[in-house]
Amino acid sequence: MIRVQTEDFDVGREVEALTKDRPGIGAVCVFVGLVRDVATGEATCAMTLEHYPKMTTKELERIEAEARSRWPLAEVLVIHRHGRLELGDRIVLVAVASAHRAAALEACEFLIDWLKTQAPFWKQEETASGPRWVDAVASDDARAARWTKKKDRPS
Amino acid sequence: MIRVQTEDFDVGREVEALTKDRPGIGAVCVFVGLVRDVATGEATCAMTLEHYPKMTTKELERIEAEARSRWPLAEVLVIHRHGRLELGDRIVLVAVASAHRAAALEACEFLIDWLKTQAPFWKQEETASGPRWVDAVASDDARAARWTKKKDRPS
Amino acid sequence: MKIVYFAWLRERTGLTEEDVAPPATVKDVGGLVTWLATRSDGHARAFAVPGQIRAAVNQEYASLDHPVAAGDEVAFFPPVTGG
Amino acid sequence: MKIVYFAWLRERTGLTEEDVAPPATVKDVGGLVTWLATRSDGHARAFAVPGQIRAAVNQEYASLDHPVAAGDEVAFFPPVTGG
Repeated sequence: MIRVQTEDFDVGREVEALTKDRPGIGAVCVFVGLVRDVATGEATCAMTLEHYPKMTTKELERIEAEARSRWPLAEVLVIHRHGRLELGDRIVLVAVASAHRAAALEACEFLIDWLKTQAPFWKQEETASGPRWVDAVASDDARAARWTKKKDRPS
Repeated sequence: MIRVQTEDFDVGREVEALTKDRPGIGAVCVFVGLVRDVATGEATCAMTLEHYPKMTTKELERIEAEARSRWPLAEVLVIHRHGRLELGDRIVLVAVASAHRAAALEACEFLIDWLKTQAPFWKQEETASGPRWVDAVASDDARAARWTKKKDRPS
Repeated sequence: MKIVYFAWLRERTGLTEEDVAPPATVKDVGGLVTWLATRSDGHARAFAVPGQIRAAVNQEYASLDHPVAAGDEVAFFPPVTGG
Repeated sequence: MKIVYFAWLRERTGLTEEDVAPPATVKDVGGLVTWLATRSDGHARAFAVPGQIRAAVNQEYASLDHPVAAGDEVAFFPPVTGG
Protein backbone atom coordinates (compact mmCIF):
# COMPACT_ATOMS: atom_id res chain seq x y z
CA MET A 1 0.00 0.00 0.00
CA ILE A 2 1.17 3.50 -0.86
CA ARG A 3 0.32 6.68 1.02
CA VAL A 4 1.57 10.16 0.18
CA GLN A 5 0.54 12.68 2.81
CA THR A 6 1.49 15.81 4.74
CA GLU A 7 0.47 14.33 8.10
CA ASP A 8 2.80 12.41 10.39
CA PHE A 9 2.38 8.66 10.87
CA ASP A 10 2.48 6.40 13.93
CA VAL A 11 5.12 3.71 13.41
CA GLY A 12 3.73 1.36 16.05
CA ARG A 13 0.15 1.62 14.80
CA GLU A 14 1.19 1.05 11.20
CA VAL A 15 3.23 -2.04 12.07
CA GLU A 16 0.38 -3.35 14.22
CA ALA A 17 -2.15 -2.88 11.40
CA LEU A 18 0.18 -4.58 8.93
CA THR A 19 0.44 -7.81 10.91
CA LYS A 20 -2.94 -7.96 12.64
CA ASP A 21 -4.79 -11.26 11.99
CA ARG A 22 -2.09 -12.39 9.55
CA PRO A 23 -0.77 -15.51 11.33
CA GLY A 24 1.63 -16.38 8.49
CA ILE A 25 3.79 -13.31 9.15
CA GLY A 26 6.97 -14.07 11.08
CA ALA A 27 9.06 -11.00 10.26
CA VAL A 28 8.51 -7.30 9.79
CA CYS A 29 11.25 -4.97 8.67
CA VAL A 30 10.67 -1.24 9.02
CA PHE A 31 12.70 1.69 7.79
CA VAL A 32 12.02 5.22 9.02
CA GLY A 33 13.76 8.24 7.49
CA LEU A 34 14.03 11.41 9.59
CA VAL A 35 15.01 15.04 8.97
CA ARG A 36 18.53 15.26 10.31
CA ASP A 37 20.71 18.18 11.25
CA VAL A 38 23.41 18.19 8.59
CA ALA A 39 21.96 16.68 5.44
CA THR A 40 24.15 18.80 3.15
CA GLY A 41 26.99 19.81 5.43
CA GLU A 42 25.30 22.98 6.62
CA ALA A 43 23.08 23.06 9.70
CA THR A 44 19.46 22.37 8.76
CA CYS A 45 16.51 23.54 10.81
CA ALA A 46 13.73 22.39 8.50
CA MET A 47 12.99 21.31 4.96
CA THR A 48 10.17 21.36 2.48
CA LEU A 49 9.42 18.36 0.31
CA GLU A 50 7.85 19.05 -3.06
CA HIS A 51 6.59 16.23 -5.25
CA TYR A 52 4.82 15.49 -8.54
CA PRO A 53 1.48 14.15 -7.33
CA LYS A 54 0.29 12.65 -10.62
CA MET A 55 3.55 10.73 -10.97
CA THR A 56 4.36 9.92 -7.33
CA THR A 57 1.66 7.35 -6.66
CA LYS A 58 2.21 5.71 -10.05
CA GLU A 59 5.95 5.43 -9.45
CA LEU A 60 5.62 4.17 -5.87
CA GLU A 61 3.10 1.54 -6.95
CA ARG A 62 5.49 0.43 -9.66
CA ILE A 63 8.30 0.08 -7.09
CA GLU A 64 6.02 -1.86 -4.73
CA ALA A 65 4.99 -4.21 -7.57
CA GLU A 66 8.65 -4.75 -8.43
CA ALA A 67 9.44 -5.70 -4.80
CA ARG A 68 6.48 -8.09 -4.70
CA SER A 69 7.66 -9.76 -7.90
CA ARG A 70 11.11 -10.37 -6.39
CA TRP A 71 10.20 -11.62 -2.89
CA PRO A 72 7.27 -13.48 -1.32
CA LEU A 73 5.82 -10.60 0.70
CA ALA A 74 2.66 -10.66 2.81
CA GLU A 75 2.34 -6.88 3.16
CA VAL A 76 4.11 -3.79 1.88
CA LEU A 77 3.49 -0.27 3.17
CA VAL A 78 5.19 2.90 1.98
CA ILE A 79 4.25 6.25 3.50
CA HIS A 80 6.01 9.33 2.12
CA ARG A 81 5.33 12.77 3.53
CA HIS A 82 5.55 16.08 1.68
CA GLY A 83 5.30 19.72 2.74
CA ARG A 84 7.34 21.42 5.46
CA LEU A 85 9.10 19.17 7.99
CA GLU A 86 11.25 20.12 10.95
CA LEU A 87 14.38 18.61 12.44
CA GLY A 88 13.66 15.10 13.78
CA ASP A 89 10.36 14.79 11.89
CA ARG A 90 9.61 11.52 10.16
CA ILE A 91 9.81 11.73 6.34
CA VAL A 92 9.26 8.23 5.10
CA LEU A 93 8.20 4.80 6.33
CA VAL A 94 8.85 1.54 4.54
CA ALA A 95 7.40 -1.55 6.23
CA VAL A 96 7.54 -5.05 4.80
CA ALA A 97 5.99 -8.15 6.33
CA SER A 98 6.82 -11.69 5.29
CA ALA A 99 6.90 -15.24 6.61
CA HIS A 100 10.72 -15.15 6.83
CA ARG A 101 13.18 -12.45 7.71
CA ALA A 102 15.39 -12.63 4.60
CA ALA A 103 12.56 -11.51 2.30
CA ALA A 104 11.45 -8.75 4.67
CA LEU A 105 14.96 -7.37 5.19
CA GLU A 106 15.96 -7.48 1.54
CA ALA A 107 12.70 -6.04 0.20
CA CYS A 108 12.80 -3.22 2.76
CA GLU A 109 16.29 -2.27 1.67
CA PHE A 110 15.34 -2.56 -2.02
CA LEU A 111 12.34 -0.29 -1.51
CA ILE A 112 14.19 2.48 0.30
CA ASP A 113 17.06 2.34 -2.20
CA TRP A 114 14.64 2.71 -5.12
CA LEU A 115 12.55 5.35 -3.38
CA LYS A 116 15.66 7.48 -3.02
CA THR A 117 16.39 7.42 -6.73
CA GLN A 118 12.97 6.97 -8.36
CA ALA A 119 10.26 8.67 -6.31
CA PRO A 120 9.66 12.19 -7.68
CA PHE A 121 10.32 14.18 -4.51
CA TRP A 122 12.64 17.16 -4.08
CA LYS A 123 13.93 18.49 -0.78
CA GLN A 124 14.65 22.13 -0.10
CA GLU A 125 16.45 22.77 3.16
CA GLU A 126 16.24 25.88 5.29
CA THR A 127 19.77 26.77 6.39
CA ALA A 128 21.33 29.79 8.05
CA SER A 129 22.39 31.06 4.62
CA GLY A 130 18.93 30.63 3.11
CA PRO A 131 16.95 27.93 1.30
CA ARG A 132 18.93 25.34 -0.58
CA TRP A 133 17.86 22.46 -2.84
CA VAL A 134 19.34 19.18 -1.73
CA ASP A 135 21.46 17.60 -4.47
CA ALA A 136 21.00 14.00 -5.45
CA VAL A 137 23.76 11.78 -4.08
CA ALA A 138 25.82 9.60 -6.40
CA SER A 139 26.05 6.90 -3.73
CA ASP A 140 22.24 6.61 -3.79
CA ASP A 141 22.34 5.85 -7.51
CA ALA A 142 25.10 3.32 -6.87
CA ARG A 143 23.07 1.60 -4.13
CA ALA A 144 19.98 1.43 -6.32
CA ALA A 145 21.96 0.17 -9.31
CA ARG A 146 23.14 -2.85 -7.28
CA TRP A 147 19.60 -4.24 -7.49
CA THR A 148 19.56 -4.18 -11.29
CA LYS A 149 22.51 -6.56 -11.47
CA LYS A 150 20.84 -9.60 -10.02
CA LYS A 151 17.51 -10.66 -8.66
CA ASP A 152 18.47 -11.27 -5.09
CA ARG A 153 20.55 -9.46 -2.50
CA PRO A 154 23.40 -7.39 -3.96
CA SER A 155 26.91 -7.49 -2.55
CA MET B 1 20.73 -1.30 24.91
CA ILE B 2 19.65 -4.86 25.71
CA ARG B 3 16.40 -5.89 27.36
CA VAL B 4 15.30 -9.45 28.08
CA GLN B 5 11.75 -9.58 29.39
CA THR B 6 8.49 -11.49 29.46
CA GLU B 7 6.37 -8.38 28.76
CA ASP B 8 5.39 -7.19 25.29
CA PHE B 9 6.94 -4.01 23.85
CA ASP B 10 5.47 -1.06 21.95
CA VAL B 11 7.30 -0.69 18.63
CA GLY B 12 6.28 2.94 18.07
CA ARG B 13 7.21 4.04 21.57
CA GLU B 14 10.59 2.29 21.39
CA VAL B 15 11.45 3.89 18.04
CA GLU B 16 10.30 7.29 19.33
CA ALA B 17 12.48 6.99 22.45
CA LEU B 18 15.46 5.92 20.36
CA THR B 19 15.46 9.03 18.18
CA LYS B 20 14.09 11.67 20.54
CA ASP B 21 16.36 14.73 20.83
CA ARG B 22 18.99 13.06 18.66
CA PRO B 23 19.10 15.44 15.66
CA GLY B 24 21.97 13.56 13.98
CA ILE B 25 19.81 10.51 13.31
CA GLY B 26 18.54 10.27 9.74
CA ALA B 27 17.63 6.59 9.55
CA VAL B 28 16.11 3.96 11.80
CA CYS B 29 15.85 0.33 10.80
CA VAL B 30 13.62 -1.92 12.85
CA PHE B 31 13.12 -5.66 12.76
CA VAL B 32 10.25 -7.33 14.58
CA GLY B 33 10.00 -11.12 14.85
CA LEU B 34 6.56 -12.64 15.49
CA VAL B 35 5.21 -16.07 16.42
CA ARG B 36 3.91 -17.45 13.15
CA ASP B 37 1.58 -20.31 12.36
CA VAL B 38 3.82 -22.91 10.76
CA ALA B 39 7.31 -22.47 12.17
CA THR B 40 8.17 -26.16 11.84
CA GLY B 41 5.69 -27.37 9.26
CA GLU B 42 3.04 -28.27 11.81
CA ALA B 43 0.36 -25.80 12.92
CA THR B 44 1.54 -23.83 15.94
CA CYS B 45 -0.81 -22.23 18.45
CA ALA B 46 1.78 -20.98 20.93
CA MET B 47 5.38 -21.39 22.02
CA THR B 48 7.48 -21.06 25.12
CA LEU B 49 10.90 -19.45 25.00
CA GLU B 50 13.42 -20.65 27.54
CA HIS B 51 16.76 -18.91 27.95
CA TYR B 52 19.96 -18.92 30.00
CA PRO B 53 19.65 -15.66 31.93
CA LYS B 54 23.25 -15.40 33.15
CA MET B 55 24.51 -15.86 29.59
CA THR B 56 21.83 -14.08 27.58
CA THR B 57 22.59 -10.51 28.55
CA LYS B 58 26.33 -11.11 28.25
CA GLU B 59 25.93 -12.59 24.77
CA LEU B 60 23.53 -9.89 23.54
CA GLU B 61 25.84 -7.15 24.80
CA ARG B 62 28.72 -8.80 22.97
CA ILE B 63 26.69 -8.85 19.73
CA GLU B 64 25.70 -5.20 20.19
CA ALA B 65 29.35 -4.23 20.77
CA GLU B 66 30.34 -6.10 17.62
CA ALA B 67 27.73 -4.19 15.57
CA ARG B 68 28.90 -0.86 17.00
CA SER B 69 32.49 -1.70 16.10
CA ARG B 70 31.50 -2.36 12.47
CA TRP B 71 29.16 0.57 11.76
CA PRO B 72 28.80 4.15 13.05
CA LEU B 73 25.60 3.72 15.04
CA ALA B 74 23.84 6.31 17.16
CA GLU B 75 21.58 3.89 19.02
CA VAL B 76 21.06 0.16 19.23
CA LEU B 77 18.14 -1.51 20.98
CA VAL B 78 17.50 -5.23 21.26
CA ILE B 79 14.48 -6.52 23.16
CA HIS B 80 14.05 -10.28 23.39
CA ARG B 81 11.08 -11.81 25.13
CA HIS B 82 10.93 -15.15 26.91
CA GLY B 83 8.12 -17.21 28.47
CA ARG B 84 4.92 -18.28 26.75
CA LEU B 85 3.91 -16.44 23.57
CA GLU B 86 0.89 -16.93 21.37
CA LEU B 87 0.37 -16.81 17.62
CA GLY B 88 1.04 -13.29 16.33
CA ASP B 89 2.84 -12.18 19.51
CA ARG B 90 6.03 -10.16 19.15
CA ILE B 91 9.17 -12.14 20.10
CA VAL B 92 12.07 -9.84 19.33
CA LEU B 93 12.78 -6.24 18.39
CA VAL B 94 16.01 -5.00 16.84
CA ALA B 95 16.17 -1.25 16.25
CA VAL B 96 19.21 0.60 14.96
CA ALA B 97 19.52 4.36 14.49
CA SER B 98 22.24 6.03 12.47
CA ALA B 99 22.94 9.17 10.46
CA HIS B 100 22.68 7.23 7.19
CA ARG B 101 20.53 4.35 6.05
CA ALA B 102 23.27 1.97 4.91
CA ALA B 103 24.66 1.58 8.43
CA ALA B 104 21.21 1.21 9.99
CA LEU B 105 20.03 -1.39 7.46
CA GLU B 106 23.19 -3.47 7.52
CA ALA B 107 23.62 -3.41 11.31
CA CYS B 108 19.97 -4.38 11.81
CA GLU B 109 20.39 -7.38 9.54
CA PHE B 110 23.69 -8.31 11.18
CA LEU B 111 22.11 -8.17 14.64
CA ILE B 112 19.11 -10.36 13.82
CA ASP B 113 21.30 -12.87 11.96
CA TRP B 114 23.61 -13.16 14.97
CA LEU B 115 20.78 -13.23 17.48
CA LYS B 116 19.34 -16.24 15.68
CA THR B 117 22.54 -18.24 16.01
CA GLN B 118 24.20 -16.86 19.17
CA ALA B 119 21.58 -15.77 21.71
CA PRO B 120 20.92 -18.64 24.16
CA PHE B 121 17.16 -19.02 23.65
CA TRP B 122 15.24 -22.21 22.90
CA LYS B 123 11.73 -22.37 21.50
CA GLN B 124 9.26 -25.09 22.34
CA GLU B 125 6.13 -25.06 20.20
CA GLU B 126 2.69 -26.28 21.20
CA THR B 127 1.28 -28.26 18.28
CA ALA B 128 -1.72 -30.53 17.84
CA SER B 129 0.57 -33.53 18.40
CA GLY B 130 2.08 -32.10 21.58
CA PRO B 131 5.02 -29.90 22.56
CA ARG B 132 7.98 -29.88 20.23
CA TRP B 133 11.40 -28.25 20.47
CA VAL B 134 12.17 -26.13 17.44
CA ASP B 135 15.30 -27.31 15.65
CA ALA B 136 18.02 -24.87 14.70
CA VAL B 137 17.97 -24.09 10.99
CA ALA B 138 21.07 -24.60 8.87
CA SER B 139 20.19 -21.57 6.76
CA ASP B 140 20.41 -19.40 9.89
CA ASP B 141 23.99 -20.55 10.45
CA ALA B 142 24.74 -19.86 6.80
CA ARG B 143 23.29 -16.33 7.03
CA ALA B 144 25.28 -15.57 10.17
CA ALA B 145 28.47 -17.01 8.70
CA ARG B 146 28.29 -14.52 5.81
CA TRP B 147 29.23 -11.76 8.25
CA THR B 148 32.43 -13.48 9.33
CA LYS B 149 33.81 -13.42 5.81
CA LYS B 150 34.16 -9.69 5.46
CA LYS B 151 33.58 -6.57 7.47
CA ASP B 152 30.81 -5.03 5.43
CA ARG B 153 27.63 -6.28 3.79
CA PRO B 154 27.79 -9.90 2.67
CA SER B 155 26.61 -11.05 -0.74
CA MET C 1 1.30 20.12 -24.83
CA LYS C 2 1.48 20.73 -21.10
CA ILE C 3 4.84 21.37 -19.48
CA VAL C 4 5.26 21.11 -15.69
CA TYR C 5 8.25 22.21 -13.63
CA PHE C 6 9.49 21.20 -10.21
CA ALA C 7 12.10 22.38 -7.68
CA TRP C 8 14.63 24.83 -9.10
CA LEU C 9 13.32 24.45 -12.64
CA ARG C 10 10.03 25.82 -11.32
CA GLU C 11 11.88 28.65 -9.56
CA ARG C 12 14.04 29.58 -12.56
CA THR C 13 11.23 29.50 -15.10
CA GLY C 14 8.89 31.17 -12.62
CA LEU C 15 6.23 28.66 -13.72
CA THR C 16 4.61 25.59 -12.18
CA GLU C 17 3.18 24.72 -15.59
CA GLU C 18 2.51 26.13 -19.03
CA ASP C 19 0.66 25.09 -22.17
CA VAL C 20 2.84 25.25 -25.27
CA ALA C 21 2.52 24.47 -28.95
CA PRO C 22 6.06 23.76 -30.17
CA PRO C 23 6.78 23.70 -33.94
CA ALA C 24 6.55 20.41 -35.80
CA THR C 25 10.35 20.14 -35.79
CA VAL C 26 10.19 19.36 -32.06
CA LYS C 27 9.79 15.57 -32.02
CA ASP C 28 11.39 14.40 -28.80
CA VAL C 29 12.31 15.46 -25.24
CA GLY C 30 15.72 16.73 -26.39
CA GLY C 31 14.17 18.91 -29.10
CA LEU C 32 11.63 20.21 -26.61
CA VAL C 33 14.39 21.23 -24.16
CA THR C 34 16.22 23.16 -26.88
CA TRP C 35 13.03 24.92 -27.92
CA LEU C 36 11.81 25.69 -24.35
CA ALA C 37 15.20 27.18 -23.44
CA THR C 38 14.56 30.01 -25.96
CA ARG C 39 11.26 31.12 -24.41
CA SER C 40 12.69 33.45 -21.71
CA ASP C 41 15.83 34.22 -19.75
CA GLY C 42 14.35 32.16 -16.91
CA HIS C 43 13.85 29.19 -19.24
CA ALA C 44 17.42 29.58 -20.51
CA ARG C 45 18.73 29.48 -16.91
CA ALA C 46 16.51 26.55 -16.02
CA PHE C 47 17.77 24.44 -18.93
CA ALA C 48 21.39 25.67 -18.81
CA VAL C 49 22.93 22.40 -17.54
CA PRO C 50 21.22 19.45 -19.29
CA GLY C 51 22.99 16.87 -17.12
CA GLN C 52 21.14 18.18 -14.05
CA ILE C 53 17.69 17.78 -15.59
CA ARG C 54 15.39 14.78 -15.66
CA ALA C 55 12.19 14.46 -17.65
CA ALA C 56 8.96 12.50 -17.50
CA VAL C 57 6.46 12.12 -20.33
CA ASN C 58 2.94 11.39 -19.12
CA GLN C 59 4.30 10.68 -15.60
CA GLU C 60 6.94 8.20 -16.67
CA TYR C 61 10.67 8.81 -16.73
CA ALA C 62 11.81 9.59 -20.27
CA SER C 63 15.20 10.01 -21.93
CA LEU C 64 16.11 12.76 -24.41
CA ASP C 65 15.11 10.65 -27.41
CA HIS C 66 11.63 9.87 -26.05
CA PRO C 67 9.01 11.19 -28.52
CA VAL C 68 6.66 14.01 -27.52
CA ALA C 69 3.37 14.96 -29.16
CA ALA C 70 0.44 17.30 -28.69
CA GLY C 71 -1.61 16.27 -25.66
CA ASP C 72 1.39 14.95 -23.71
CA GLU C 73 2.26 16.14 -20.22
CA VAL C 74 6.00 16.64 -20.05
CA ALA C 75 7.66 17.30 -16.70
CA PHE C 76 11.14 18.69 -16.05
CA PHE C 77 12.89 18.48 -12.72
CA PRO C 78 16.29 17.91 -11.08
CA PRO C 79 17.40 14.42 -10.01
CA VAL C 80 15.00 13.31 -7.28
CA THR C 81 15.91 13.47 -3.57
CA GLY C 82 13.07 11.67 -1.83
CA GLY C 83 13.17 8.99 0.80
CA MET D 1 31.51 -27.73 39.39
CA LYS D 2 28.00 -26.62 38.53
CA ILE D 3 26.26 -28.13 35.51
CA VAL D 4 23.17 -26.45 34.05
CA TYR D 5 20.82 -27.90 31.43
CA PHE D 6 18.39 -26.28 29.01
CA ALA D 7 15.61 -27.35 26.64
CA TRP D 8 15.54 -31.10 25.94
CA LEU D 9 18.77 -31.71 27.83
CA ARG D 10 16.94 -30.42 30.90
CA GLU D 11 13.96 -32.65 30.09
CA ARG D 12 16.03 -35.80 29.46
CA THR D 13 18.27 -35.42 32.53
CA GLY D 14 15.29 -34.30 34.60
CA LEU D 15 17.56 -31.61 36.05
CA THR D 16 17.84 -27.84 35.68
CA GLU D 17 21.22 -27.97 37.41
CA GLU D 18 23.42 -30.20 39.50
CA ASP D 19 26.67 -29.89 41.45
CA VAL D 20 29.21 -32.50 40.46
CA ALA D 21 32.78 -33.43 41.36
CA PRO D 22 34.16 -35.28 38.34
CA PRO D 23 37.40 -37.27 38.70
CA ALA D 24 40.71 -35.59 37.93
CA THR D 25 40.79 -37.36 34.55
CA VAL D 26 37.99 -35.03 33.35
CA LYS D 27 39.95 -32.06 32.02
CA ASP D 28 37.78 -30.59 29.26
CA VAL D 29 34.19 -30.28 28.02
CA GLY D 30 34.50 -33.47 25.97
CA GLY D 31 35.70 -35.46 28.98
CA LEU D 32 32.90 -33.99 31.07
CA VAL D 33 30.27 -35.06 28.51
CA THR D 34 31.59 -38.64 28.54
CA TRP D 35 31.57 -38.74 32.33
CA LEU D 36 28.14 -37.06 32.77
CA ALA D 37 26.56 -39.50 30.28
CA THR D 38 27.26 -42.33 32.75
CA ARG D 39 25.38 -40.76 35.65
CA SER D 40 21.86 -42.01 34.78
CA ASP D 41 19.76 -43.33 31.92
CA GLY D 42 18.40 -39.78 31.50
CA HIS D 43 21.94 -38.41 31.23
CA ALA D 44 22.79 -41.09 28.69
CA ARG D 45 19.77 -40.13 26.58
CA ALA D 46 20.56 -36.41 26.93
CA PHE D 47 24.13 -36.83 25.68
CA ALA D 48 23.37 -39.55 23.10
CA VAL D 49 23.97 -37.40 20.01
CA PRO D 50 27.00 -35.16 20.61
CA GLY D 51 26.46 -33.20 17.36
CA GLN D 52 23.20 -31.83 18.72
CA ILE D 53 24.72 -30.45 21.91
CA ARG D 54 26.35 -27.09 22.54
CA ALA D 55 28.25 -26.09 25.68
CA ALA D 56 29.15 -22.90 27.52
CA VAL D 57 31.77 -22.59 30.24
CA ASN D 58 31.14 -19.69 32.60
CA GLN D 59 28.49 -18.32 30.20
CA GLU D 60 30.68 -18.36 27.10
CA TYR D 61 30.39 -20.78 24.20
CA ALA D 62 33.00 -23.50 24.51
CA SER D 63 34.19 -26.30 22.25
CA LEU D 64 34.86 -29.90 23.33
CA ASP D 65 38.53 -29.19 24.04
CA HIS D 66 37.78 -26.21 26.31
CA PRO D 67 39.24 -26.89 29.80
CA VAL D 68 36.94 -27.29 32.79
CA ALA D 69 37.86 -27.00 36.47
CA ALA D 70 36.27 -26.98 39.90
CA GLY D 71 34.23 -23.81 40.39
CA ASP D 72 33.23 -23.52 36.73
CA GLU D 73 29.63 -23.28 35.61
CA VAL D 74 29.21 -25.54 32.58
CA ALA D 75 25.98 -25.36 30.56
CA PHE D 76 24.69 -27.91 28.04
CA PHE D 77 21.93 -27.17 25.55
CA PRO D 78 20.81 -27.79 21.97
CA PRO D 79 21.70 -25.35 19.18
CA VAL D 80 19.96 -22.06 19.99
CA THR D 81 16.72 -21.00 18.31
CA GLY D 82 16.19 -17.43 19.46
CA GLY D 83 15.31 -14.35 17.47
